[in-house]
Amino acid sequence: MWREVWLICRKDLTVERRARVTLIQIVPTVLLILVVFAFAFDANPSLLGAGAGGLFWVAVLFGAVLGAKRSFDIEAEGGNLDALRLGGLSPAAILWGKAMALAVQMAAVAVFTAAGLVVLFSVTVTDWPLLLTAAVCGTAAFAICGCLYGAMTVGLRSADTLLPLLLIPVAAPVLLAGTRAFDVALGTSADQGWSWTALLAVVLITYVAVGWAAAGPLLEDA
Amino acid sequence: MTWAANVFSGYALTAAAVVAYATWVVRRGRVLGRDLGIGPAGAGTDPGRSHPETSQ
Amino acid sequence: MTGSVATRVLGAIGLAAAAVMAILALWVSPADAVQGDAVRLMYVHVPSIWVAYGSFVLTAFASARVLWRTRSGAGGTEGVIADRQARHWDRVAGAAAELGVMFTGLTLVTGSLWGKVTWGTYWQWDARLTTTVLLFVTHLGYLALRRLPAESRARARRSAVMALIAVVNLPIVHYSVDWWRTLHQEASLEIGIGGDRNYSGEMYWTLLYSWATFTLIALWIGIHRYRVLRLEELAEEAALEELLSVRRSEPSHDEPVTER
Amino acid sequence: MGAAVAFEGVVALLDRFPALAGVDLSVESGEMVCLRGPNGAGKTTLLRTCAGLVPLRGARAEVLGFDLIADRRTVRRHVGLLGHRTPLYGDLRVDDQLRHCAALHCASDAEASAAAERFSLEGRLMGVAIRRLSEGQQRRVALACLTIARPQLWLLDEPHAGLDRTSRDALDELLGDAVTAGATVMFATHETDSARLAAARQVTLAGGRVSMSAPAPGAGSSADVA
Repeated sequence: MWREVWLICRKDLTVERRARVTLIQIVPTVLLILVVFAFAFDANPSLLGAGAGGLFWVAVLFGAVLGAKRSFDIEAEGGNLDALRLGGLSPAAILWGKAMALAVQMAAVAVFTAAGLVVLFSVTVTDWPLLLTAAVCGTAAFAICGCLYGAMTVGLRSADTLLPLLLIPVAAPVLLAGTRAFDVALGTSADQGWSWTALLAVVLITYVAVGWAAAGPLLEDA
Repeated sequence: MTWAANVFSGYALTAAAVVAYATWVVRRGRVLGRDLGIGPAGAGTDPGRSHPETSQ
Repeated sequence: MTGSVATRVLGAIGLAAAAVMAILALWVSPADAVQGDAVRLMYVHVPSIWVAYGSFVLTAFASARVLWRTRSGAGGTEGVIADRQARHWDRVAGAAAELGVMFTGLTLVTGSLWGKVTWGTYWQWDARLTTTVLLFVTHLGYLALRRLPAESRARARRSAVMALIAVVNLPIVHYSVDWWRTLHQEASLEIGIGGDRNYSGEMYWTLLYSWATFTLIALWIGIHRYRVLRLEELAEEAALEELLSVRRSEPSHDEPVTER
Repeated sequence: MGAAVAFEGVVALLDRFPALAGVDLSVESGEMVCLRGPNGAGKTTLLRTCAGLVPLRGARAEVLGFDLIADRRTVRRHVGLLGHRTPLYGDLRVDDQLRHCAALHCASDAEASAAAERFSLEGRLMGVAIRRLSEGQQRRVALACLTIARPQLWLLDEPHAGLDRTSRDALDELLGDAVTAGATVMFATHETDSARLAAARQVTLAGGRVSMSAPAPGAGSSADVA
């Protein structure tokens, strides 16, 4: 099982290493979102500083939508998913392998987004452990969720337009809890940051459980 | 006066939506039933099968 | 035709109940001490969401049954029975989800109208409202997923997973928004059945009666919708027979095969 | 030897279209079968159905002894399929792709390089991204991947299309070796001149059914169901 997960994950990461779609397309798009928000808020420094936590998660969420789409596009191309099925891989292995690879790529997106916030919006971090824990939990949750819905829509004709509609509502709790936790970590509010991070962890665990249960029905033959 | 407008539009909207949806469902059933030849008695077909779910 | 004696009776009762409900709700029941006549919107708003919740619970239950039946689906007669039951529950899920989406939409609209009168604003970022809007959007996505052409068993399984994810997600959304608002805003505006305001007995009974009426009407539409879905499947089967015979009579005017 | 494929009245739907409209076919293990028929006759779908990738119904559908009506999954790892689309990751380099295939099918590095050699993929080509290869070269990579998989049933859709002379010969030799080793081969083609065709049993499809099944030359015992 773990051999199969690693196989898929390594393959996806190799694809990314060769094509660099996340690095040269998704990351710039996400940074662009930050800039566009600055326009929308009239480059008001206090407003941007207060909203930085939320902006981070909105930007990463859109990155995750693109990343999930890309992750399953490469499988739909040329019938690669069939080739994986013919290799006798278990559906769960395919799902978790792809989720792991997507999580790694989303982590890169998150790092660049955070750097963008620091440079563009001049935020300062007051609580590093909180920030990192929340970022890891939230990013992983996005990755799993993205893969679940990517698997659900893979090969469908209107997958491109359907994926955001399905994915964004489900990501709402991550967006909310992540934003609160980041507000505390960035010192813009005095909330119970660790409780929000705990909520993120609960969401992550829930998605993991759903993924275990849903992988079979989703990827068995679809 | 504003409450009256809101209350009545609330009721009217609800009624309109329910009626429109119900009409669509019934009409669609009628069209499908006619195409399949399972119509009401008198349509010259098989009245005994007018309830598709009973033939399941 | 999707009518039967039972549904005709049900429909007639539903219609009569709706007429009586309009009288009860608009004339007989008293105006609220605080809200005045605006409270009358409660009799459509609250039953709508109750019916919607019921529909979504049914969707989730039916979806779980779909997955359960397809999982244990084996070959032979047992497989045929499992497949038939999965199809049955898939139709239940589809019909209930459509009703749920319609009533959730109505809840949102009537709720904003009510809110405009009582709170002076169409919208509040309250846990209940936010959850409802996400419920609406998620199930719209569910219906969009169902509409995509696919092999029926694969589609049933896929949409069942989606419905269950939506259900798992809902309590999380609700509690996180609840938490979010209570920490960042003074106690949210609780107007409605959950509040501590005391409604008079007549209002209480009118509300219950409206709920019963809505349930009857929803049941009536739902049964018809289920039958329409069944008819659609029958039409597909009938079309298949025809397609098969057309397909079989296709000519084989390729190069002649050399007999060796 | 048992039957590699035993189909009776198999119907396969693609988006409600009956691509297979009642196929009766039986293929013995170690046989080589050539599928013929006009475009849209159902050749591709028949190959995909044999690989357990298409939902089907019918009286009997067994491939390599696995009942496809009850379970389409188990058979897959014993089957190799090359469709008209080439199942490769365009962004990977040839060596990445071969390494992935080897890992997927638990093959050793030696087997992978032997397969690459068979389709002359050594040297400069190994470091090129698959997207940059010509179509024929991509087919060669896909065939190498198939070789790595060592299937018991080879399902090939127009395998010779786009290949140069050398690669065609390599493919014919590969299929010959596979049959000698006891594997079964089914391929669809429109060509008439390949040397390998002469040895194959011809099955003609039309309108989603088997319309004609000629016995293989020299194989008197082949069971024909038409």
